[in-house]
Amino acid sequence: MSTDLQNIASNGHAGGANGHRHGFDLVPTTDAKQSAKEFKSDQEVRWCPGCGDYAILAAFQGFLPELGLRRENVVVISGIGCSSRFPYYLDTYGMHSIHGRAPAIATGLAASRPDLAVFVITGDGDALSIGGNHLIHALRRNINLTILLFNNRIYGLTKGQYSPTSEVGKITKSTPMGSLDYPFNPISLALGAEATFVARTIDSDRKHLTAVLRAATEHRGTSLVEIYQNCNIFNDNAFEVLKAPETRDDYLVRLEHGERITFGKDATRGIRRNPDGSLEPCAGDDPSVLVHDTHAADPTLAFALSRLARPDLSMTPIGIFRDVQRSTYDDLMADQLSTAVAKQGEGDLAALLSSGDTWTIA
Amino acid sequence: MSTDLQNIASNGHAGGANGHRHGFDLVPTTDAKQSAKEFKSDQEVRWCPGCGDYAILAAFQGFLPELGLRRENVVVISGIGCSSRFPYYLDTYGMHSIHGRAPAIATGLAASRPDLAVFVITGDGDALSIGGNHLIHALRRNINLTILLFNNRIYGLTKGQYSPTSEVGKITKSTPMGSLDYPFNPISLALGAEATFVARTIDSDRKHLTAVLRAATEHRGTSLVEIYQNCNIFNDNAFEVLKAPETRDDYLVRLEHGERITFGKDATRGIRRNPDGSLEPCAGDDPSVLVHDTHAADPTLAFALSRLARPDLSMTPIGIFRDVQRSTYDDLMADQLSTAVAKQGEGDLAALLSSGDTWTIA
Amino acid sequence: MSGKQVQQVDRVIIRFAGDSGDGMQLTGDRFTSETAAFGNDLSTLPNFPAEIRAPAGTLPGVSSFQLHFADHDIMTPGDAPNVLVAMNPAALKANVAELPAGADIIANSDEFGARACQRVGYSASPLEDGSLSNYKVTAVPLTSMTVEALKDFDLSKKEAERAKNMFALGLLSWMYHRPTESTLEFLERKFAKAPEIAKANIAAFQAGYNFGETTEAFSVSYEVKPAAMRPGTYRNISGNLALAYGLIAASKATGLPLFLGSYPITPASDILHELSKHKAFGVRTFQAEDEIAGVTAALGASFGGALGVTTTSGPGVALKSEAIGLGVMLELPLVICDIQRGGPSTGLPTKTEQADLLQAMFGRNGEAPVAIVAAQSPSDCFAAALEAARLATKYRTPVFVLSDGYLANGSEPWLLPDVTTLPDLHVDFATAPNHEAADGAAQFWPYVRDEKTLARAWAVPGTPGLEHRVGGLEKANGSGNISYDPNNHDLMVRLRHAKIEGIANDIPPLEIDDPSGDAAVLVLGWGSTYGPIGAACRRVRAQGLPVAQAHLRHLNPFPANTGEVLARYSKVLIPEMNLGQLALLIRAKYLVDAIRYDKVAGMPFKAAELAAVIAETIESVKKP
Amino acid sequence: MSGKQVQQVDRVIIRFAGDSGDGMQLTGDRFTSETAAFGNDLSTLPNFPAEIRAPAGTLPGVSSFQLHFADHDIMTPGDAPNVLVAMNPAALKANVAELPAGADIIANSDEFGARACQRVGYSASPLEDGSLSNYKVTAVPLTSMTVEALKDFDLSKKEAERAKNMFALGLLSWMYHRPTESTLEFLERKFAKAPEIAKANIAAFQAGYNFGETTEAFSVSYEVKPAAMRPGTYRNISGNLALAYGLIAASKATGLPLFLGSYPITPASDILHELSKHKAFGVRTFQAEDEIAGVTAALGASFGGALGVTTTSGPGVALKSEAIGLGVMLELPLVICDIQRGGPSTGLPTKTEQADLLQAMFGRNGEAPVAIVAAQSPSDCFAAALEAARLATKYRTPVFVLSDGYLANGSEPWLLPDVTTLPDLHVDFATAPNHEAADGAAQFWPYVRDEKTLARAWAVPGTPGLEHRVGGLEKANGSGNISYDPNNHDLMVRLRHAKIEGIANDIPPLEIDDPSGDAAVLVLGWGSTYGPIGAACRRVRAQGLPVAQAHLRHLNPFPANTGEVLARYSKVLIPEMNLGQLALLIRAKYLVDAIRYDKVAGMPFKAAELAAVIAETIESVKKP
Ligand SMILES: Cc1ncc(C[n+]2csc(CCOP(=O)(O)OP(=O)(O)O)c2C)c(N)n1
Ligand SMILES: Cc1ncc(C[n+]2csc(CCOP(=O)(O)OP(=O)(O)O)c2C)c(N)n1
Ligand code: SF4
Ligand code: SF4
Ligand SMILES: [Mg+2]
Ligand SMILES: [Mg+2]
Repeated sequence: MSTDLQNIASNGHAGGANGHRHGFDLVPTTDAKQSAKEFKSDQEVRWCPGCGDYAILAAFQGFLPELGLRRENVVVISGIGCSSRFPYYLDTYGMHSIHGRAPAIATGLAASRPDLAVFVITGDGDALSIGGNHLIHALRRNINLTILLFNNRIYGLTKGQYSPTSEVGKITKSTPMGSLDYPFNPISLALGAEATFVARTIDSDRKHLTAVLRAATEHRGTSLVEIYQNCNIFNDNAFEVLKAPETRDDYLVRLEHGERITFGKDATRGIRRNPDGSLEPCAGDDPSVLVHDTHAADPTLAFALSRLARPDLSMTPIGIFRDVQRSTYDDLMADQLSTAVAKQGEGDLAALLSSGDTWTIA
Repeated sequence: MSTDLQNIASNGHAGGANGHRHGFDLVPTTDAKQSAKEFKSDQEVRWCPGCGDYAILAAFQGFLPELGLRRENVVVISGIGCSSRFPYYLDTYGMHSIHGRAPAIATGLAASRPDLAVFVITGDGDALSIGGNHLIHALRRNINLTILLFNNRIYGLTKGQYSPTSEVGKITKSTPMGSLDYPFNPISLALGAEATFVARTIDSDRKHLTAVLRAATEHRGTSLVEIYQNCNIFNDNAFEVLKAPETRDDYLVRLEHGERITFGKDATRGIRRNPDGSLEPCAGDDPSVLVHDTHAADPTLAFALSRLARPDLSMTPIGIFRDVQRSTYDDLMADQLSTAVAKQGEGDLAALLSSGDTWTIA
Repeated sequence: MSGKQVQQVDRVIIRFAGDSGDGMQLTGDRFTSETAAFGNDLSTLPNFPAEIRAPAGTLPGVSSFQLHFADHDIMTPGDAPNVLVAMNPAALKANVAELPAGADIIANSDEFGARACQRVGYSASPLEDGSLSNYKVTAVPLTSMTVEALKDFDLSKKEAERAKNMFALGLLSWMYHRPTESTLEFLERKFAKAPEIAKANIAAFQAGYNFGETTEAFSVSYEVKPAAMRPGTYRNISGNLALAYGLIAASKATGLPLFLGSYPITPASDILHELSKHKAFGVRTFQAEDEIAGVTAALGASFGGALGVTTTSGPGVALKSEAIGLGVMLELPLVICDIQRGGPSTGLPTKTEQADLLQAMFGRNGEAPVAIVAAQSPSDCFAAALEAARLATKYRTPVFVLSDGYLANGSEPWLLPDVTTLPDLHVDFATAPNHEAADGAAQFWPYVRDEKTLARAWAVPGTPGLEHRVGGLEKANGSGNISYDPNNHDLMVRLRHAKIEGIANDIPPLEIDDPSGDAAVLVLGWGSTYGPIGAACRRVRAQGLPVAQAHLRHLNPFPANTGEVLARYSKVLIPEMNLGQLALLIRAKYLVDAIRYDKVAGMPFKAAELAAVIAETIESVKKP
Repeated sequence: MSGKQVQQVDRVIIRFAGDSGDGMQLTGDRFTSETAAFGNDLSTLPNFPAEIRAPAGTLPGVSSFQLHFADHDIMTPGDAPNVLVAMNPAALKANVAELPAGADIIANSDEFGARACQRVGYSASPLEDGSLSNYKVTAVPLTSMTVEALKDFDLSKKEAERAKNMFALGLLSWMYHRPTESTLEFLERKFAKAPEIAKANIAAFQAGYNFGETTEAFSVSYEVKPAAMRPGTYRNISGNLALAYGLIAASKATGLPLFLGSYPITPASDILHELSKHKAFGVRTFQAEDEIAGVTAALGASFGGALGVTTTSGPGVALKSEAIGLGVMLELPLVICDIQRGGPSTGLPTKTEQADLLQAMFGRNGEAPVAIVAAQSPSDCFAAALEAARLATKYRTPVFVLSDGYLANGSEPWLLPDVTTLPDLHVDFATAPNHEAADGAAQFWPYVRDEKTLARAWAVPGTPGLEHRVGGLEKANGSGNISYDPNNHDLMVRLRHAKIEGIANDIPPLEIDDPSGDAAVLVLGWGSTYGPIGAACRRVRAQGLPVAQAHLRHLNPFPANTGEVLARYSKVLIPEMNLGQLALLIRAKYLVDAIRYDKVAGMPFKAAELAAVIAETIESVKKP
C-alpha cells in the first residue's frame, strides 16, 4: 500500500502536496466587489411566512460575497424538502435533486471539478433519514463539500411527520400515540462517521451562523453544519429556549477554540469532565473547567461535548465541535490522475486498444 | 408528548413494563437438550477452504443450544456477500435477502413477532456500504436484533474490491493505485448512532466469540457484534497480529466490565486518559489506568476506546464496548397496541367504517 | 327563510379558492358534508400547491376545492365551476380562466387592494375595471364583515379574520339551502379545547348565513333536490381513507395482522397517518428511514405471517423495485399501494397522473411478474385494497394497488358495506411436512406448489419441524434449495409467470356497459378515468350515439374474456392520463389497433373533452 | 514434430473443466490467445459458479471454459464440445451430459480416487466402469506427471501440483498444433516476481507438450488451418474490456472527461476494474457506497461537464431507477451500462440473460423515456458504448447500453479500429445567453431547445452569466422555472418523448441479411443472440431454406424503417433469452403477430436449437 497515503490515514493530518490547502483555494476568485443582491435569483421565495429558512437564506446570501469567488464557480445542490428549495433562490449554478441524494451528486461534481465551490443544502429527513448513508460516506471520504443541514426536527414538506431528530414520544400525524424511535444526534453521528469538520448553529443568530459558515468554508474537506431551524407551521418554537433572551444564556454553551467552556450569564457555569469521561456542569470558575480544542486529532472531546445537551435542550453546545485536517478524496484523486500522467504520459488510445497479444493479417 | 416515553428517552434507561426484560425473554424455550448438530442444515457449505466464516459458523452452531430456544423460533436473516450465505447452513428459519437490507427486513419481522429470536448476518460491505443507513437506524431504534457483522475489510463475493473498512491506500482490483476513502470504524459509527450494545470479537477465538454472543443475546435491543474475519483469498492475514501467539497479547486490549484496562503479557501495560479526553498506553500498574464500565449511560468512554487502535492494529480493543438498557422499538410498539386495545377495545370494523358523518336512505 | 326567490337546479359546481392559509380545504370539506347529509350525490376535487404555504397573495400559494353536487347520480367533480368563491386576487387570477361565461363569482372585496392586485399582475382591481363583465360578480367584504361580526369576542383582529372562511361557508350554505347542524357540531368538536374560538367560528358562520338571507346582493337562492340513491347508510369518503379502511378490512378477512412499512410521500402519506390511528385493530405502522426499508420491513413481516403492506407514490416505487423483485422470488404476500402523481422524477407531487402502470408491470430486473389492480373511484379504493390482499395472500405474490392523486384526495358518497358479508380470505399456513426424502424422512419443502393456484407452501417461523431458508438466488422448484441448473431456472421463470397468468381464472370477466347493445366503439379505461369516461359516455348516448364502456379492475393479468370483448368492436378507444400505457399492453397482447387519447396535464379528464373525442371516434367508424 | 498422424479438421470445440481453484479460466485464456495468434477465428464461453471457491471436488465448485475455433468465420462458442478436459470427477459429472457421442474426454486420472468419485455420486470410477463407453476416454495422470516433471524444482508438492493446468495446456497445445511462444512469454511476465514459479510452470507446460508428442495414448494430432479474415491488426477481446475501451474512446471523441460512478456487481465489476487502470486518460472511477450513489455521482459529474457513466447489472438498475428519472428531467447526458444476468432478484449472478429490456424501457415513475442500445457480440461492446455516448451527449439524455454475462466474459477476435477515424462527437456547451427578457436583458434559459434534436442548452458551472438552477420538479419549457401549469406539463411530457423518438432519424436503418432474397420468414433479434441466430440461419440456408435475419442495435427508438421491414415478411420470429420482451414492444408498436421463441436458462442459445425452430417456422409458412 502506498505508504504516504497510509501515514495520512494514520496521523489523521493531511500529508502530501495538498496538506495545507484551504476550502476553496482552487476556486477562481474575482476582484469585483460583490453584494448579497447579486446572489439573489429572480425566483419568488415560497416558504411559509415566518419560516426559519428565510433567515438562513439571508445570512447565506450576505456571507457569499465575503468569499470573493466568481459567482459562476459556486454550485448549490440540495435534496428534497422545504429546505431543499434553497438553490432556486440563489443566482449561482444549482440543482434541486432527489430526496437524500444531494451528497452523492455533489461528490461526483466536486470530485471532477476542483475549481468549483460546492455547497449541499439538506434537511433532517433528507440528510438523516433517506440520505443517511450518503451523508456518512461523504464525511468519511472527506470530499471538499460544505453541507448545511437544516434541522427543524420534523418533515416539513410532507406536512409534519416526525423525523430522525424528533424527540421520543413526539405526537405527529404519523405517530398519534407518540414516536418510538430514539433520535439521532447529528453531531455524534458525524463524529462517529470520521467527520473532519462538525459544527452547530442557529437560524436566528445571524452573526454566529455567519462565523460558522466562514470556518466551514475555510476547512478543506467535508464540513457539516447543523443549523437549528424553526418550522413555525409543524414544529413551532422547537428551539425557543435557545433563542429567547431570558433563557438562551442558560441553555446555550458557546464553543470557542482555545477558550474555557463556560456558559450562563457572566459565564457563571462551566463544563468539566467526570471520571467516566462524560461531561458535567460545574461552577464557571472551577479550575477543572475544560478548554475547548477544535483541532484535537482525537474526536473524543468533541464527541463528549455532543452528548452534553439534555432533552430539554439545556446545555446545548453551539459552535465548532471539530475542525481537523485530513486529505480529501478529491485532492487524492486528482493526485492519482496527475501521477498516472507523469508516469505513463497522456493516455494514447491507439496504444491502449492494441495492448496485449495482437496479430496482423496482411 | 407522553412523558413516560420522554424520560425513557432522557435517562437512556428502559422504563415502563419492559424495563427489565432480557434479549429473548419472550421467545419460547424448550427443555429438550439441544446439540450443535441439530442446528446444522443439510446444505453443503460453499465457502472457500480456510475461510474464517467456517469458524464463526461452528461457534454459532455450538452456542445456540445454550439459549435453549425452540429451534423454530429462531430466525437468521442475511443480506448478500460470502458471509450472507450463513443462514443456509443453519437449520432454523432463515432468509438470504438482498444486499444491505437485512436489518430492515429483520426490523419488520422483529417488530411484528416478539416471540422470535432474530439474528442478522452481514458483511462489512453489506452492513456499512450499501446497508449503512439501515444499520444506523436499526441501532437508534434499538429493535431487538442481534447483528453479527463479519468484517474481513474486503468485498469477498465480488472478488476483492476494497470495502468501507479497508485501510487507506489499499491496492485492490478497483483501486490499482490505492484506495482513497478513509475507513469507517464500525464501533465508533455504531456509538455515534446511539447503539445500546456494541462489541468486537475475532473469528479464530471461539471462546471469546461465544462469550460475546452470550452477552449480545442477553441484551434486549439491537446488539452489534463486529467479528474480525479472515478472507484468505482476497485479504489474507488482515488480522494476523491479533491472532498469532507471538503478537496477540501485545496487540489486543481485552475489555472486561469492571476491570482495569490492561494489555500485554502479564498486563504489563495499561490504558489511561489524556487531558484532552483521548486514551493512551501507560504502565500496567499506573494508578491512573482506567476501569472499564460497559454500562456507563454516557457513551464517551466506549467511544474513546473505539479510537484506541492504531492503523497497525496495535492496541485493538476486543470485547464489549457498551451495554446499556433502553426501551426497544418493538416493545414500545407492542405497548402502544395493547394500550390502544385497553382504551378503545378491540377494533370494531363496522364502527370504524361508519365513523364520521353518515346518512341513511330508506 | 326569507321571502327571496328560490330557484330549482339539478346540479351545481362550486369552487372555493384562496391562500393556502385561508382554510379552503376545510371550507370545502364542510360544505361537502353538509351536502352529503342533505342527500345529494356529489364528487369533489381538492387542488393545492406543492408548497406548504407559499407567501399570502401569490399565485403559487393558491389552494382550491371544487365540489359538484346534484339531484341525480354524477361521476365527476365537474368540468367547470358555476360558482367561484375567490378569497383574494391571486385566487381569482388562478381560476377565472376556467369559468364559463355567466358563472357566479363571489369575491372577498376586502382583499382587492391595489398592492394585492398588482402582486398578481392586475393593474387595477378586476372587480371594478369591468374586465369580468362576462361573469356575475358579487363583491362581498368577507374579512371586514367577519371582524365586525366578532367584535364582541375577545380576539385579536388577526384571529377574527381567520374565521372569514366560515363566514363564506355560511353564505354559501344559505345560497344552496344546506343543513348546517353538522358544521356547527364539527366546529364545537374541533375547537373543544378553545370554546372561545369555537363560538367565534360559529358566529362567523351564522353571520355569513344571515347576511345571505338579508342582503339585497343575493336575490335568489338555489335548491338542489336530494338524489335518488340506493337505500342504505352512506358516508362521504376520500380514496386514501377508503384504501386505509380496505387494508384494515383485509386484515380482518385474512386473519393476518396488518403491518405497514412506509415512508411519507405525497399523495400517499395520509394512508400512513390513518392506519397509525388504528392500533386497536392490531395494525402496526412503521415509518421507515426510506422507501426501501419500508417495503423490506413489510416483506420481513410477511415472512413472519403478517399482511405486509407498503404505501408510496411513483418515486418510492422506483426505489422499492429491487425489493419487490425479492418478493417475487420469495413468493411471499406483499401489497404495494402506489398513489400515482405527476412525473417523471419529482414531477408534480400534488397533481394526478396514471403513468406508473408500466413501472408496476416491468420495473424490476429479470422476469418478475406481479399482479396489478386499480381503483376506479375514491370509495372503490376500499374494494381494490381488499382484492389486492386476496390475491397477495392466496397466490403468495406482490400485488400492486394503483390509485392516484385525484382518487386519493377526491371524495364521494359511499354506501357502507355490511361487514358481515365481507369475503372470507382466511389463509392456510403449512403446518406439516409436505415431502418425503429418499430415506423416507418427512421434510418440508417451501417451494412445493398448489396445483391449482401454483402458490407455494407458506410456513411461518414458530412452526415446529418446518424450518427452512428462502432467498433471492434462484431456487430449485420444490425443495427451494439454491439451484444453478439451467432447466430449473427456465422452469421457475415460467412457473412464476404462469402463477400470475392463472389469476385470470380467478377474477370476474370484463363487463361491458352498452345500453343500446349496438355500439361499434368501445371505450376502455382503467383507474381514475372511470368517472370522466362514464360521464362522457352518458353525454354521447344522450346525443343518440351508441357507445360501449369497459373498465379494467385488473391490469395484470387481464380478465380471461378481454380479447374476445375487444374483438366485438370495430374501434377501441383508450383514454389515459399518460402516453398510452394500457394501450401498449392491449396492443401487444391482443394485436388490436386501439386508438389512444392521452393527456398528461396533472388534472382529471373533463367529461366534455372526452365526449367530443368519443363522438369523433364514432363518426370515424360510420364513415365508409 | 513426431511422425504421428495429423488430421485436418475445419473446427474444434474444447471445454476445460475443473475446480474453481484449478485455474481453468486461465488455461482457457491461454489456449485462446495461442489460437488467436495462430489465426483461427474463435469464440469463447467461460462458465463459473457464483461462489468464489466452493470446496474442491464438489459440483458447485466446477468452473469451465469453452473455446470454439475454426478455419472459417464462426459466430458462437459452439453448442457441444468435441473435447472435454476434466480435471476431476466433479468436472466430468457436471459436463459429460452435454457431450455428443464419440467426443474425446481427457481426464486427470490422479483425481479419480474412490472418495472423490463418491463425493459427486459415482459409486465407482467412471473411467473404469465402462459408463463412458460412448466416448473416447483418455485417462492421463496429469497431477503426478506434473509433480514428476517438477521434481528438480525447489517446490512443495502442493505448489508443484498447482502447475497441472499448464501441463494440460501443453498437451492440448500439442494436440492442436498451437504456437506456444505467447504462453511462454505470458508465464514469464505473470511470474516475473517469482522466477522459480515461472520456470516451473513453463516446465510443466513443456512436459505436457512433450508427453503428447511421445505417448502412445495419442496417436493423432489435429490441424485447423487459419481462417481467412479481413486484413488488419487483431486482438482477442471480451465484452467488458471492449465496453471499457469504448467508454475511453467516447471520452476522447466527445472531449469530455470520463467519470464512472459504480458499485461492484457481477458481471459488471470488471468494467470498473479496467477503467480504474486508465487514470492517464483522465478517467475518474468512483467506487460508491451503493448503486444510487454511483449513478447520482455520475449525474453530478455530468452536470459539471463530464461524461457521466454508471455500470451495473439488473439489481443495480432497479436501485438506480429513481435517479435515472431525475436524469430524464434534468436532461443531462448519462450512460447506464447494464450487464444483464439471470433474474429476478439476485437470481443467477454468473449466468447470462436478456430480461432487463423492459426494465430499461419502463423502470421509472411517470413518462420517463430514455434511449437504449444493445451490443451484439463481445467486440461490438466497443461500438455500442461509443453510440450510447453519442446519443447521451447530443440529446442530453440518459442512455442504456445493454450487454449481458455472455458478452461480458465471452471473447472473440477484434479487428482494431483506426482511432484516427473515430467519429467526432465534440459537444457544444452553451457559452452565451439565449433569451431576451421582457426588459430586453439577455438571459440564459436552460430549457431552450435545439429545433432539430430538441436537446436543451447545456451550460456547465464555471460559465459566467449562465448561472441557472435545474431540478426534478416539472420545468417550464424554455425558462426551466418550476411550473405547475397543466398545459406546460403535457407539453414537456410530449417534448421529452419526441426528443427520444426523434433519434430514429439519426440512426442507420435496420439492415436485413437475406442472401437468397426470397425469404418469407424474418428472424429478428437483439443483443447477444446475434451469434446463435446468425449461426442458425446459416445452417438453415445450408439446408436450402431461405431465411432473413435482422438484428437491432437500437431498442429505443427503433430504426425508422423497422415497421416497413417487418411488413415484408409473412412471419417474424423473435428468439430471446427472456419471456418475449422485444416481442412485446414490436407487437405493440407494429401490430405484427411476431412469434416468440423464449428460453431463460442462463446460457446462450445453441445454434442447432434455433436452426430447428427456424426451419419449423419456415415449414409452417409453406403449408397452405
Ligand atoms: C423518494 C422520495 N421519498 C419521499 C419523498 C417525500 N418527501 C419530500 S421531503 C420529505 C422529508 C422532508 O423533511 P426534511 O428533510 O426534514 O426537510 P424539511 O421539509 O423539514 O425542510 C419527504 C419524506 C420524496 N419527495 N421522494
Ligand atoms: C444491489 C446489489 N449490488 C451489488 C451486489 C454485488 N455484491 C454482492 S456481495 C457484495 C459485497 C460483499 O462484501 P461484504 O458485504 O463485505 O461480504 P463478504 O463477501 O466480504 O463476506 C457486492 C458488492 C449485489 N448482489 N446486489
Ligand atoms: S412547513 Fe415549516 S419548514 Fe416548511 S416552509 Fe413552512 S415553516 Fe418552513
Ligand atoms: S472469498 Fe474470502 S470471504 Fe468469501 S468465502 Fe472465500 S475466503 Fe471467505
Ligand atoms: Mg426537517
Ligand atoms: Mg467483506
